[in-house]
Amino acid sequence: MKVLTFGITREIIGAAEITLSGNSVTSVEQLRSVLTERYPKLSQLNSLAIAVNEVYANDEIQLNEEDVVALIPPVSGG
Amino acid sequence: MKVLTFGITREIIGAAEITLSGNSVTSVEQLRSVLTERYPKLSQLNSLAIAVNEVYANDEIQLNEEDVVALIPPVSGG
Amino acid sequence: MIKNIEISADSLSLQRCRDFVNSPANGAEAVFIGTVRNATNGQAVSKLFFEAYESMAIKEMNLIADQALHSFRISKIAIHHRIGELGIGEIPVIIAVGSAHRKAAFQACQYAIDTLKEKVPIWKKEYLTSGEVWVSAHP
Amino acid sequence: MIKNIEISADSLSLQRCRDFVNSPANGAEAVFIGTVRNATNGQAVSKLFFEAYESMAIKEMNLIADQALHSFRISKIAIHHRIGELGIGEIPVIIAVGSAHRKAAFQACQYAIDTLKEKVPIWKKEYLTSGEVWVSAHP
Repeated sequence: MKVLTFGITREIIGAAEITLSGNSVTSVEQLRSVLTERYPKLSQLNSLAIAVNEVYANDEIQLNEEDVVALIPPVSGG
Repeated sequence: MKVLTFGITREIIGAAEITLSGNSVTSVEQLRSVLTERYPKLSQLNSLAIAVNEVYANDEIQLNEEDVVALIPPVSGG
Repeated sequence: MIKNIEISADSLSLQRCRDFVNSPANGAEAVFIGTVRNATNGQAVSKLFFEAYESMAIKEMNLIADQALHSFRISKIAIHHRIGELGIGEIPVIIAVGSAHRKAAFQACQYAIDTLKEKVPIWKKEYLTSGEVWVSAHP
Repeated sequence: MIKNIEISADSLSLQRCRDFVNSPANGAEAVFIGTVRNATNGQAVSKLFFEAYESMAIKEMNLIADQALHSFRISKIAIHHRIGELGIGEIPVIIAVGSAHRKAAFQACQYAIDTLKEKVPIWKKEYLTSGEVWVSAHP
């Protein structure tokens, strides 16, 4: 699945987009642990929300190969 | 003393300005009773404030011949 | 100058009020714009007429601005009021406030319009289909 | 149309936001204008950079507008946000609300800016003398 990065998560991960296999990552919770293991600096953020197909998602949400996931570090618009 | 009228008080009194003798009217309270006796419709208003020299005045305020008094019916600006 | 008070027979300018309160130290500006509604209590309004005790109204508007600057953490305030005849959609009043933070800007702007409507010697006559009425004059 | 949502790389227009919410049935318009401050926590700011997850941000801004229209007695709302690089005094956000009465206009305007700052996926990088910082990212 496609994982989009924004703001500081793009700087931590070093890419605007990465691709993960839907076989190994089947829930938002699992995605979180895979990412924070691979990029430990993500766990230093004030918060890290996950959007699935442009909607904020709870950890229990299941993921499919075709989902577009986005990492949402603390927002600061306005 | 000069008494300015505004809004509905101008229509009730029929003049933008009247002159009262400072000898007969020495306080705001007295001014009120003289005016409401002469123009009974003033007592039908929601409220009638009195300004003396462009400042809202209590009934106890004393009046002098050279004061500029204004009748302030309910305001409705904005 | 941190306050800008005007009563005018000409159209009010939103941009001019906003530009007055703009400052590099501000992060927030709150603006209130009053407009002439086409109805009041279910009756159609065709136009309004505003009259002011101008010299005293300017003093009272200055008091409101001073009080707002004193009570809230704001840096600048503009209060402009129009007089004369206004058609539907025209603007009788604009209040603009500039501040470092938004909460103070909103609070000061609301305080200013609430107090203006309560204290400033300006009167509004409504032209209804049933006749002319000085607003709030009678119970 | 009762809501107008935009994300733009060009300068925002106060007049355009205000004109959108104007209506003959309104008596009140409340406007919030965010501006780039020259300092944050006592440190000088030279400029800001705003990045958005644009498609989702538009959805979230629409949600805010729908919620404001549902929760308060307002008739129209415009929410415009800018992205890209902004200098001191420039405008990242404008929210305008039109309503019959002023209280609802102020409430809806505050609700919209508060919720925007909490929910909409837009990020701000500050350029300080000490370096660049993504705002609120770290404790």
